[in-house]
Amino acid sequence: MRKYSDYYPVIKKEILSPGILKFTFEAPEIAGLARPGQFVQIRTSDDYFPLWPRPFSIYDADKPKGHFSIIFKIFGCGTSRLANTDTSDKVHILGPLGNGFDPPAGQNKLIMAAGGVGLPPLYFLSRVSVENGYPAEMITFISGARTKKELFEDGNLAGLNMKLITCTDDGSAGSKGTVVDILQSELADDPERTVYACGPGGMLKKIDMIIMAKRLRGYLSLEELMPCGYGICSGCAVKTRPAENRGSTDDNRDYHLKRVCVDGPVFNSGEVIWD
Amino acid sequence: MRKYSDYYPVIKKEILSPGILKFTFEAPEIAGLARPGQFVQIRTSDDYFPLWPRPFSIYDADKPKGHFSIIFKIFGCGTSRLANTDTSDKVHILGPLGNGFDPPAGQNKLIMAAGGVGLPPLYFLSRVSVENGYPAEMITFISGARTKKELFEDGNLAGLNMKLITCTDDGSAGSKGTVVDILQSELADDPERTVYACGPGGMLKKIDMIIMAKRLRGYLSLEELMPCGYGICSGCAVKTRPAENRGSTDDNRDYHLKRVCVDGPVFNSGEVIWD
Amino acid sequence: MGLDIDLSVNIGGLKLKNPIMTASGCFSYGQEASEIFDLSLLGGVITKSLTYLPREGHPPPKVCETEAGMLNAIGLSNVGIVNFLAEKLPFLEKLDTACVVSIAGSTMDEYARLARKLAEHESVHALEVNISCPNVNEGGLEFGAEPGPAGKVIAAVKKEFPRTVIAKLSPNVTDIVEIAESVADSGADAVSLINTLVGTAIDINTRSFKISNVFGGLSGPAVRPVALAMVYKVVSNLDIPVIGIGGISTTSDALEFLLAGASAVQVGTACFIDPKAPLKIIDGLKKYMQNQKIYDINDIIGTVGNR
Amino acid sequence: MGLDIDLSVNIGGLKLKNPIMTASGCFSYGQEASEIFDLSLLGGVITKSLTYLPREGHPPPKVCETEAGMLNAIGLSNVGIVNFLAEKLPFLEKLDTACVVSIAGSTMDEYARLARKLAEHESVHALEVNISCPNVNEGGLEFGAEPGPAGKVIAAVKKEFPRTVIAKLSPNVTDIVEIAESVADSGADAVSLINTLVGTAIDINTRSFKISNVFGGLSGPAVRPVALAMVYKVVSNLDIPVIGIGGISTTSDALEFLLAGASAVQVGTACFIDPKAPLKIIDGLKKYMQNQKIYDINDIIGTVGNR
Ligand SMILES: Cc1cc2nc3c(=O)[nH]c(=O)nc-3n(C[C@H](O)[C@H](O)[C@H](O)COP(=O)(O)OP(=O)(O)OC[C@H]3O[C@@H](n4cnc5c(N)ncnc54)[C@H](O)[C@@H]3O)c2cc1C
Ligand SMILES: Cc1cc2nc3c(=O)[nH]c(=O)nc-3n(C[C@H](O)[C@H](O)[C@H](O)COP(=O)(O)OP(=O)(O)OC[C@H]3O[C@@H](n4cnc5c(N)ncnc54)[C@H](O)[C@@H]3O)c2cc1C
Ligand SMILES: Cc1cc2nc3c(=O)[nH]c(=O)nc-3n(C[C@H](O)[C@H](O)[C@H](O)COP(=O)(O)O)c2cc1C
Ligand SMILES: Cc1cc2nc3c(=O)[nH]c(=O)nc-3n(C[C@H](O)[C@H](O)[C@H](O)COP(=O)(O)O)c2cc1C
Ligand code: FES
Ligand code: FES
Repeated sequence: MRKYSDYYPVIKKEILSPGILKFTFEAPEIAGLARPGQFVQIRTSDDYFPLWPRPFSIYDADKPKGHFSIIFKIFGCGTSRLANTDTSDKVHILGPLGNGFDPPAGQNKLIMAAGGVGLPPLYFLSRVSVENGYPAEMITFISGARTKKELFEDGNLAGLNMKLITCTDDGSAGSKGTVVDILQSELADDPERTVYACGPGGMLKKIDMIIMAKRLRGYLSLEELMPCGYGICSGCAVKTRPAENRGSTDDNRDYHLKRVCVDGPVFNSGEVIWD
Repeated sequence: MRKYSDYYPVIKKEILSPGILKFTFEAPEIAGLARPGQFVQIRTSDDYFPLWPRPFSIYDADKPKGHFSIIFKIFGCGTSRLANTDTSDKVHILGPLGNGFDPPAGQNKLIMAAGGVGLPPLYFLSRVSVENGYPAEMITFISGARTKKELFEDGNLAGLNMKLITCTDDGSAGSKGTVVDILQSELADDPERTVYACGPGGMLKKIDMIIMAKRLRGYLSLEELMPCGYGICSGCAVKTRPAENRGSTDDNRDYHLKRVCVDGPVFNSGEVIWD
Repeated sequence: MGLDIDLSVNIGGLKLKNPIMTASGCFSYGQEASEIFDLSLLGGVITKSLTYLPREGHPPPKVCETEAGMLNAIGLSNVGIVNFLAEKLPFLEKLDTACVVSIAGSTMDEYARLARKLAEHESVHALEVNISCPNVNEGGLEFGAEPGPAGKVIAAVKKEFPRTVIAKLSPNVTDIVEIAESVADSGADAVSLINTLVGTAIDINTRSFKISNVFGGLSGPAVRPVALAMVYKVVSNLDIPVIGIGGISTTSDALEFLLAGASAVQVGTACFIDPKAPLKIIDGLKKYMQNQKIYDINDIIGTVGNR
Repeated sequence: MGLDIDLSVNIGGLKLKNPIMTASGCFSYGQEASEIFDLSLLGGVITKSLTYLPREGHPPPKVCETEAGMLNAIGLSNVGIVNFLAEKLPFLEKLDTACVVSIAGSTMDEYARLARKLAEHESVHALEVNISCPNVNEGGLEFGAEPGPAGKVIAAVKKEFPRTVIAKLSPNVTDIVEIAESVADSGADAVSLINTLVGTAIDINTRSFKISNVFGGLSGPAVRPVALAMVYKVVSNLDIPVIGIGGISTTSDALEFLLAGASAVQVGTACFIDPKAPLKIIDGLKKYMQNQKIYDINDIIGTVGNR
C-alpha cells in the first residue's frame, strides 16, 4: 500500500474540550487513500523532542477537498508541541498507516465502543458505513470518558443518527458508568452484535474478554508505542495467539509477535494476549 | 557578587529590524544589580534543544521598574526559540553575569566601537556614563553592520546626543566601511582616546591590534561559547597573556587561560591572545 | 550548470552508487519502505540480522525513548534464513542498489552456515557480520567484545563467502581499534561501527524497567559523538575501510563521518523518524559538494583537519 | 501534615544529609555557585579534580554542544593542591555539607601524595579518585581502563587516606563490573560512575574538530541510559555502595538511579544549564516520597522491579 511522507500544512484548529483538539490538514495524497481505522505518524519539529513521531487515528478524510482530520488529547511533549502548531505551519506526516477496519459485513447490528480519544477511528468507520448503505439504526455508538470535561463531540457524530450513548465514569455527563459497563448492558439486551472498540488498553482487554465469553465477532484497535509506524523496527510488537490457540489460556508458552503498526492497529477479538 | 537564577516573564517584544529583536523582562533582582558590560544566560525551554542557555548582553536596566532588556539577532536554535517566546511567557534567566566595563575615568575622549549585536553593552555603558556626568560630546559611538537591513536602533542611542556614526560594509546605509575602518579614521583625527569595543571576534582582534599599536587604553568585550556562564565549567576559557608578557609575540609558549564568563567578558586590550 | 557529482564509493570490493545505506534492523527487509520511496536511490540496503532459524525476539515492551535517542531490545527477531531466501531476497534482488545481508549466530558454526547459504546467491553483494548485538546472548557480544573470538568469527565467514565481508563492531569495548585490527587480520574487507551502546531506563511511576529485557541498545542522535570518535580512531590507526553508523540523521551528520574518514555511512534510527532521511542526506551531500566545488565524494572522505 | 521525610544516606562511612551531590568539574570549588544559592542545602560537593601542580588544561575550544549532551576537553585545568588548600578549602570547610575532594594523578605516586596531603584535613570528608578522565594522558584512563592498575591506585590512596575513598569509574570499558570489583577488593569504600564517554564532533564548514583536543568527554542527558545500565550492573553484581552519575538533570532522572540501586547521585552538566538543578531535585524527591508515602529514602534505593 502506497504511503506518503511529507510536510503538510495544518489548515484548521478546533478546540473540542479543554485539552482535546481537532486538527485538519491539507494532504491530498493521504486523504485520498485513508480508510477507517488507519492512522498517521506526525512530527511537529525537526529536532528530537520527542524523538519519534506520534501516531494519531484518522478521524475523517475528505477526498475531494484533499483534507483529513485528527482529534487528539494533549498528554506530553509530542501532543503539546502539536497543539502549539499554528494554522498554516507545516508538520511532517507519514500515512496512511495500518490495516484499518474490515467494513461491517452481513446483517449483524454493530456496537462501537469508544473510550476517550479512541473515538476518532470509530466515528470514521461509522460515517463510511452509513454512507455505504449500512443502516444507521443498526449501529449503537458508545462514547465514554472519565468525566464530563473529557467528553467531546464536534456535531458530526450526532449527525449520523445512530443510537448514541455517552457515558462518564463519574456520571457528570451522560450515563454513569464506563464504556465497558454500557457495552455489557447493551449486549444483555441483544447479544448478537459485532463489536468495534478503541480506547485504553485496560478497556480493550475487558471488552475482549466479554466478546470472547459471548463468542461474538469483534475488532479492537490498539495503541502502542510506535518508533516508525510503518513496519520496519518491530518496536510496536504485541503478543498474539496463533490462530489454533485462540481461547487457550496457556498463552505465554506459545505466542506470536505482531506489529501493531502494520499487522494492526485493528486486531480480531481473541487475537491479542493481554498482560 | 549575588546572582539570580529564576523564571522571569517577557513583558515586551519589539522588532528592531528583520531578525533583530528587543526583549524586555520583568526581573527586579537582576535589573537592580545590572552594570554595563554584564550579561545574562537565557533558557527558553526545559528541554535540551539547545542544551546550554544562551548569553546576551544587558542592553539596559530600569532599576525602579525592575525591568531589563536585551537586543538579539536570530542565529540558530536558541535565538529562534527565544524569538518565538510570547509576551508574558516566562524564560529561565541567570544573571547578572560577568565583570562588566570599568566606568570611564579621567579626561579621555571615548570611542565606542559596536559591530552588529555588539551594540547593547556599549549603549548601556554610554547611557550610564552620560547619566553619571560624562559629557556626551566626548563620546563617539560607531555602530556598524554588514548591510542596511542589519543596522538597528530603537531611538535611545540617538537620544544620548553623542557623536553617532553608523556604517555598513557595503555602504547601503551610513558611511561605507567597517567599524574598524571608521575607528581608524577617527583615531587619525584624535589619537588620544579610550576605546570600548564589542562585536565579532575578527573585528575585536583588529581593533586590539590598532589599540596596541597606538598604545591607547582599550576594553574589548568577547563572545565565546558558554556552557554555564558563571565560572564553574572552564568551557569558555580564552588564552591570555600574563601581564608581564603583554606585547610579546611568543604567545603560545606561555599563556594563561581566563574564563570569559567571570574574568570577562570585558578584557583589557593586549590581554587576549587571538588565534 | 556545473560538473557532475560523483558519489560512488568502493568499500572493500563492494561498489556503491552513493555512500548512504540503511542500517541493519532499521529497514526490515526493504518492502515496507518501498511503499514510500524508490529504494534504488539508496547506496545500499542492509537487512535485519538473520539467524539460521526464525526468532520471535524478546517480549514487549521492546523499545523506549530517551533524550535524543532510543533503547531497543528487539532481540534479533527475524524470519530466519530459509524464509529470507524464499520471501525477502527475491524482492531485494530486483532493486538497483547494493544488497548487504546481515547475519548473526549463536555459535561460530551458525555464522559459517549462514555465510555458506548466502554465498550461493550472487545477488547478496556483501555480508555484514553482526558480532555486536548487545541485547541477546546468542549472536552477539560474546563474539564482539574480545579480539580473539571476533577474529575467529570473521575468518569462518570469510572462508564461506567469496564477496565482501563487513564486520559490524560493538562500541561497548575498552579498545575498538584492537577489535578492528583483529577482524582486519582475519580477512574482513571492511568494518562497520557502531552498533548500539548498552543502556537502560526505568519508569519511576511503575518502578519497573521500561523494556522487558532490562538492558537495551541505545541509538539515535545522542550516540553520534561516541560513534564518530570510534570511527576516527579506527580510521587513524588501521587501513581497513570503515562504514560509519550511529545517530546519523542529517546531511551534516553524514558529512562528519565522511570527513572523519568513513567510506560510507548507514542511517538507522533516523529512518524511523523520517523514512526519507537517507534520500534527504543523498540530496544534501550533492548540494554541499556543489557549494564546496568538490565533484568526487572521495575527495571529502578523511579530509578533516587538512584543508 | 504527614511524617517527616528522611533523605539521609551513608555511603561507605560518608554521611550525607541527602543523596544529591554536585559532580567533579561541574562545580569548580563551590564559590561561584554560592553566589546563587546556599550550598549547605546540598548532600555534598565534589571539587574539580586536583593534581599536585596547577594545570592550565587544554587550549580552547574546550567544549561543544551535541544532541542533548556536550563534549568537553577541559584537560583537568585546576589550581593544584597547594592553592586548593590555601584558597579553596577554607571556603568549603565553612559549609554544612559533605566535602569530597576529587584527585587525579599522572603517576601512582602523585595520587598517593595528594591523598597524604588531604588526609591532614579533617574537613575533607572523602576523596573521589578520578581514574577515568578520558581527555588527558595524565591521571586518567590509563589507570581506569584495566582492573589491575585501577585497583593499585585505590590501594595506594587508601593507605594514605583514613576516611571514605570513592573510586570514580570510566564507562569506556568492556566490563565495568570487573573494574568495580578490582577497586572494591583494593579497599574502595564506594564507586561513583560514570565519568564521560569518549566522543568527538566535527564542524563541517571549517572541516575541523570542534574541540582542540580532538577527543572529548560526552556528558549530559544523552548519556543517561548508558550510565544507568552500568550502575545497575555494578549494583546487581557487587556489594559496594554506588554513586550514580550521568545526565541527571531532573528528579525523575535521579530517581531512576536510586531505584536502580545507587545510594546517592551526582549532578554534573545540569548545573551548567540550571545552577539550581540539584536543589530542584532535592525538593522533587521529597514530593515524590510524600506522594508515594515513603518516608526514608533508603526504602527507595534499589527497589526497581520489586514493589
Ligand atoms: C494507532 C494509534 C492511534 C492513536 N490515535 C490517537 C488519536 O486519534 N487521538 C489521540 O489523542 N491519541 C491517539 N493515540 C495516542 C497518541 O499517540 C498518544 O497520546 C501520543 O503518542 C502521546 O504523545 P506525547 O508525546 O504527547 O506523550 P508522551 O510524552 O509520550 O507521554 C506522556 C504521558 O502520557 C502517557 N500516555 C501517552 N499516551 C497515552 C495514551 N494513549 N493513553 C494514556 N496515557 C498515555 C505516557 O505513558 C506518559 O506518561 C494513538 C496511538 C496509536 C498507537
Ligand atoms: C557575553 C556574551 C554576550 C552576548 N550578547 C549578545 C547580544 O547582546 N545580542 C546578541 O544577539 N547576541 C549576543 N551574544 C551572542 C549570542 O549568545 C549568540 O548569538 C547565541 O548564543 C546564538 O545561539 P543560537 O542557539 O541561536 O545559535 P547556534 O545554534 O548556537 O549557532 C548557529 C550558528 O550561528 C553561529 N553563531 C552563533 N553565535 C554567533 C555570533 N555571536 N556571531 C556570529 N555567528 C554566530 C554559530 O557558529 C552557528 O554556526 C553574546 C554572547 C556572549 C558570549
Ligand atoms: C530497533 C533497532 C533494531 C536493530 N537491529 C539490529 C540488527 O538486527 N542487527 C544489527 O547489526 N544492528 C541492529 N541495530 C543497530 C543499528 O543497525 C545501528 O548500528 C545502531 O542503531 C546505531 O545507528 P543509529 O543511531 O543510526 O540507529 C538495531 C537498531 C535499532 C534501533
Ligand atoms: C566540563 C566538565 C568537566 C569535568 N571535569 C571532571 C573532573 O575534573 N573530574 C572528574 O572526575 N570528572 C569530571 N567531569 C565528569 C563529571 O563529573 C561527570 O562524571 C560527567 O560529566 C557525567 O555526568 P553529567 O552527565 O551529569 O555531566 C567533568 C564533566 C564536565 C562536563
Ligand atoms: S512501529 Fe516500527 S514496526 Fe511498528
Ligand atoms: S561558561 Fe562555564 S566557566 Fe565560563
